[in-house]
Amino acid sequence: MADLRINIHQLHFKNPVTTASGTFGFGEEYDDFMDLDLLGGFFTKGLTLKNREGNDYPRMAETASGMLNAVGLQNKGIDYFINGTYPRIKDYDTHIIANINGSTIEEYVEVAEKLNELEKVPAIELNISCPNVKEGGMLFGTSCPSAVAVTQAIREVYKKTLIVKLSPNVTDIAEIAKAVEGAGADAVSLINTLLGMAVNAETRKPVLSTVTGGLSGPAIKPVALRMVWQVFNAVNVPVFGIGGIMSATDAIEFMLAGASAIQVGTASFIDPQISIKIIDGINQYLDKNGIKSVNEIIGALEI
Amino acid sequence: MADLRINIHQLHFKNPVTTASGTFGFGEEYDDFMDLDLLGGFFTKGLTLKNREGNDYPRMAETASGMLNAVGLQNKGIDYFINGTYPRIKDYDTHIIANINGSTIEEYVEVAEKLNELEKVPAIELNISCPNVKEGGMLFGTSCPSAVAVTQAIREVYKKTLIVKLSPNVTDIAEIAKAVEGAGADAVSLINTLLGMAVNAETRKPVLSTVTGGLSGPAIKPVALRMVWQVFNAVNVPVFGIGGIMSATDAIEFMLAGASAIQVGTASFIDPQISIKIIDGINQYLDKNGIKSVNEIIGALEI
Amino acid sequence: MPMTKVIADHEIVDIRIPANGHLFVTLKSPVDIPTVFPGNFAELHIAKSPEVFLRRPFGILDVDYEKRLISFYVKIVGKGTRELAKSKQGEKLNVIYPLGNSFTVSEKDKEVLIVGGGSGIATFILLGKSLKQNNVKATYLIGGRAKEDILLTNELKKFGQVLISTEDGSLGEKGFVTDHSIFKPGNFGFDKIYTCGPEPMMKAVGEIAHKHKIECEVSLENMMACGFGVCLCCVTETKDGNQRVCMEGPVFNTGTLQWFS
Amino acid sequence: MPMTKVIADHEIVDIRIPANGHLFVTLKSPVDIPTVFPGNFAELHIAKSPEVFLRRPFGILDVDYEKRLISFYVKIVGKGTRELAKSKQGEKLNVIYPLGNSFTVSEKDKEVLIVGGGSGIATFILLGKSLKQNNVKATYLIGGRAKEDILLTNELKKFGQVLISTEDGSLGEKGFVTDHSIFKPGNFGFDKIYTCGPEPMMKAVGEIAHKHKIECEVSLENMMACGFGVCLCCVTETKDGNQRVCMEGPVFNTGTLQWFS
Ligand SMILES: Cc1cc2nc3c(=O)[nH]c(=O)nc-3n(C[C@H](O)[C@H](O)[C@H](O)COP(=O)(O)OP(=O)(O)OC[C@H]3O[C@@H](n4cnc5c(N)ncnc54)[C@H](O)[C@@H]3O)c2cc1C
Ligand SMILES: Cc1cc2nc3c(=O)[nH]c(=O)nc-3n(C[C@H](O)[C@H](O)[C@H](O)COP(=O)(O)OP(=O)(O)OC[C@H]3O[C@@H](n4cnc5c(N)ncnc54)[C@H](O)[C@@H]3O)c2cc1C
Ligand SMILES: Cc1cc2nc3c(=O)[nH]c(=O)nc-3n(C[C@H](O)[C@H](O)[C@H](O)COP(=O)(O)O)c2cc1C
Ligand SMILES: Cc1cc2nc3c(=O)[nH]c(=O)nc-3n(C[C@H](O)[C@H](O)[C@H](O)COP(=O)(O)O)c2cc1C
Ligand code: FES
Ligand code: FES
Repeated sequence: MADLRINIHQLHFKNPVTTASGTFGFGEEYDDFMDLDLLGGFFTKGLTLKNREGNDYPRMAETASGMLNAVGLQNKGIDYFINGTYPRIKDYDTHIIANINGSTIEEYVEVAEKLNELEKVPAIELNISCPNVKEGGMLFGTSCPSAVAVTQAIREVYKKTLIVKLSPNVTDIAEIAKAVEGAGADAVSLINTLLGMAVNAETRKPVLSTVTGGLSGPAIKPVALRMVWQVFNAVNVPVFGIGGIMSATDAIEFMLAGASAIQVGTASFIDPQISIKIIDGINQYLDKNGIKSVNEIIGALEI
Repeated sequence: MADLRINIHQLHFKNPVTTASGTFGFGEEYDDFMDLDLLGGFFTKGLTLKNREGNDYPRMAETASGMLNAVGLQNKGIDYFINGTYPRIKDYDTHIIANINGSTIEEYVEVAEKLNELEKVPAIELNISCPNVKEGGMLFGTSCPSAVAVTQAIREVYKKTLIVKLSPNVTDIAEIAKAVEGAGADAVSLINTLLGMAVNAETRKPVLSTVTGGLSGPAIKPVALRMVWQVFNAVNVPVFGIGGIMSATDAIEFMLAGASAIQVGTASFIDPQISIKIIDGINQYLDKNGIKSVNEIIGALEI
Repeated sequence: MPMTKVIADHEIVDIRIPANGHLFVTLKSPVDIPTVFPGNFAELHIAKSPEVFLRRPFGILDVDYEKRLISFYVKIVGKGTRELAKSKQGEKLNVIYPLGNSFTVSEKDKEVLIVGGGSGIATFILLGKSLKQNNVKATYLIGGRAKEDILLTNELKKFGQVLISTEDGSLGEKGFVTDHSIFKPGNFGFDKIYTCGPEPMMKAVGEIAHKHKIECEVSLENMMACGFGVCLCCVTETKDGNQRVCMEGPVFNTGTLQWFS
Repeated sequence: MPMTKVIADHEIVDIRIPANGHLFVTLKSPVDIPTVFPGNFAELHIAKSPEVFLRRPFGILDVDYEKRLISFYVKIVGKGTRELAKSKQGEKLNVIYPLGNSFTVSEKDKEVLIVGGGSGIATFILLGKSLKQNNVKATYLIGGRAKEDILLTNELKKFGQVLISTEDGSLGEKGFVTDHSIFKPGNFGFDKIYTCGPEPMMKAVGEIAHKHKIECEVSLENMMACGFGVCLCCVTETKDGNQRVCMEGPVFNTGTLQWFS
């Protein structure tokens, strides 16, 4: 049994396997399938200041080795999370990280401030990369000045670990990563979904109600790996690797490319127990290769 | 039998199906498999001023529903093309479009000038989006000023149809498309490959000799469709749709999203006869739906 | 940590394609099958092609708890179902179930009508069983384009009268299900309607129930990415906002939907 | 327009997994099989999983022109070959062939040595046939880790003497093929060496040929995306620059490679 513990900023994780925002609900939905306490942590569905109904149906299109979604941050708002959801989930023995979103910097700030109070939420993930909302969302994440502005504003009010989630829909992701690092991010996570589109040739209409949506799944893994590697080489803060991870081998590839931890996303839809299998698989890989601690593989790619 | 003819700028194509640069050699390699005269046209492997040996082996990695390549524009140079290849292929009864590349604007210009002379090459595709060369290549295609500079320079010396091939590795592809349209492009083609990476967890090394490479195949289709739709809505010149087209249905989706013609790329590796099957399939679709001319589906997406 | 769902590889013990375009498949579970309620569905992993990336949801047709058998009735409509149709006895399929809510069955109802078409009738056997147990009299009305589309009627007869309508009149009454004489004034005396089938049919049936001011439960078939409540892709508009068809549904009381405002 | 290549669905008429990790598969062509030269390969489409996107290249083991049969000898090493191993008789595989260049066989040679290991020996039957036709005496030297790895020797014996070496000594001489006594001064009197197998083996064999100043042909197995010369992914460095293993190869004269500069 290898040592799977890793650190992100001042947070200790029992292992590097966490689950991605929007693919893991608020954790409790997975009680039917697994022991959540085995996870390094999980990221909540994106939270906003007020209740959001999200986009119209249809919100999903299957694509080759992936899917498009256009959920649009449906959630009941931060107060419902704090008063309704949090009490139910706070006793899981794993890190609960809140994914936060806003249309304006003020909204982001208000949500972050409220999360300061939650003892069992040791970190937030600032989502400046959601492609599925008209206002805010990805726009913050696609230019350095706006990414810096929102990160700085949150940094001023949020005391605990601040992870900034980056958009892949940019020319130079390393540049944005450096900018948010400078603005006070304790870690970065990447990638969010690639902006994509699906068309139904029979109806001659877009498949999604919003025309475009976010592409996830193994299809995007090569792009995600490349970006993790670029960002790892550009910043000093730790990186969460995300994008098409379906197996322990995938997770290891991300860690070799520089991820200190990984998030399992879409894969959980197909196998809700996959995150646990990935933990086991990483352990087996380390044992097989005589590696004592998972930390030894972080960024260990030989060029 | 529907009318499959389309026009790009002043060029008439017998149908909208062409084959993408770097996936179709110089056409003649496909003689063993099909009648090239059936194609709307084909795009040659990328040409440069001088002989290029390309990147080191390994140059390929298979990914989920796609592949990465890092060929690096291996070719024998423009003079060899003109004197060696062109005489052999000039009698195909289809459009031969030369894909051109350079490390500097001067190199691009010199190549374009030489192509003016070739009677049977009615157009060039200016590749400002190759992710696999250190100098030039994608760098020209990822910022508006450099895209404009190279397009303008070529426009000044090249008299026939000028197609500019855009990079998807940018924040706003519509902006770049508008810029090259303003600089004199007669058409745009997109997308080139997405910059990606593959890691071998066993050897702990990158799979490609160049670490990163270009992702192609069905995996990228949703991104390509989205970009074609964005560019179609932003410019007045015609668009060649490229990216993961494996079937007639895929081709029709691109045309509905705004492509006047399409390029079949990686699919030809798996089925060298696929482009002919796509022509047949488009015809069947049009007949089945009582559509007289393929022009009626260009940009016909109902939003 | 109560893991109440089955998620396991199941062996295909029987697969039949009786009528063009439909198939019945029976799977053997390696574990005891938990109680399945009428309307519950399962997520099948038909992972044979890159184009079939996600699981596919199917209503649960029948269960044999003793023999650990679970069966499905599948209409072949696209990539995944076509692949499923190529599967052979002995192959394995990974399945998650039971998912979703279920039809509500009340002893207080005397007589109910169950209207369906196509693969929508998949959950009607378990519904019939449950109604029978609760001494509710069931009448089935099954519709289709032609007689080839009308399947399962022998099985359904065990639980109630089966009326049939076909668009071309090749079996039962001619016309849409909603044209059936059962809906004529005088003929109609049901306490509740259950319906599952193509959306236009369900809406038309819902409207009839609405007019008669009786309860109507519909089972929706939205596109799903997960099937267990986490992706929020499968929503339908309700009077309480967007709700998940896979969790708050697939069965909805038409009164809560935004169908007839 | 001379379409000289076969590209067609072939039925699997026989598939066997004799030794752990290897399989033999025989396919029936729907059309006449064009002449296959020793060293030619085929591209098989094993399209069963999203991870197996591209075709896979395999040397052609044998051909029966009359019965239109073509066979392959495949080592199970990864995703695609694992899927192939699951295939059953009666299934279809799409195949393109013949591809690549071939070993050159010259009547001028008196005696040649053919050295191989693993799946590298796949092309040695057609090579043996051709040598025999040209009255060239062939000696095979087949190497492997242990006796389980040594296959096909009965077939090869039809075309020449078969020497064996295994790393663990469980069959033939103990050691690497290049340690074999055939290479001892005095024993060695060949006009040419053909070799195919793991790259380190081929390089070591090539070096011996180089030292003896005799011709050596190697068959390379680079990663291929297309297999017919258009993608430029499969290149190897030669004295004339990067050349395509699928077109200018897979067979190269070691003299043209950059192995011993
Ligand atoms: C809760 C639930 C229960 C279901 N029960 C059954 C059942 O018992 N028997 C049965 O045959 N089918 C049932 N379905 C529908 C079934 O899930 C789809 O027919 C199936 O997923 C199609 O898969 P495919 O790969 O063959 O089609 P695809 O190739 O994915 O799609 C083919 C066409 O069907 C459309 N489509 C696919 N899935 C859906 C959907 N869920 N809703 C609307 N349109 C869709 C696509 O847009 C496309 O146009 C149920 C669906 C749900 C949500
Ligand atoms: C011209 C030619 C002829 C060949 N003839 C035969 C033959 O007759 N019998 C036979 O068993 N094999 C042969 N091979 C090798 C065969 O193509 C590969 O073993 C096969 O493609 C592996 O597929 P896979 O999906 O199982 O492996 P993958 O899952 O794709 O890969 C498994 C591992 O093998 C490596 N690998 C895969 N293909 C190659 C390759 N071409 N070169 C180097 N490493 C590779 C991968 O990097 C990976 O580490 C030949 C290859 C070529 C180019
Ligand atoms: C249905 C769905 C909903 C998502 N919702 C969110 C969200 O609310 N906030 C967020 O930051 N990312 C969201 N994501 C993005 C994922 O967290 C992840 O970044 C992305 O899916 C790539 O990883 P994957 O390929 O492993 O799924 C969502 C993804 C999916 C598929
Ligand atoms: C092996 C390979 C080589 C390529 N070489 C070139 C090239 O020389 N010039 C160019 O403009 N595009 C090149 N491309 C990009 C393709 O033309 C095309 O834009 C891309 O592959 C996306 O289309 P696809 O998904 O259909 O393959 C190459 C692609 C591949 C796979
Ligand atoms: S299908 Fe994912 S929430 Fe319903
Ligand atoms: S494999 Fe494509 S050129 Fe050789």
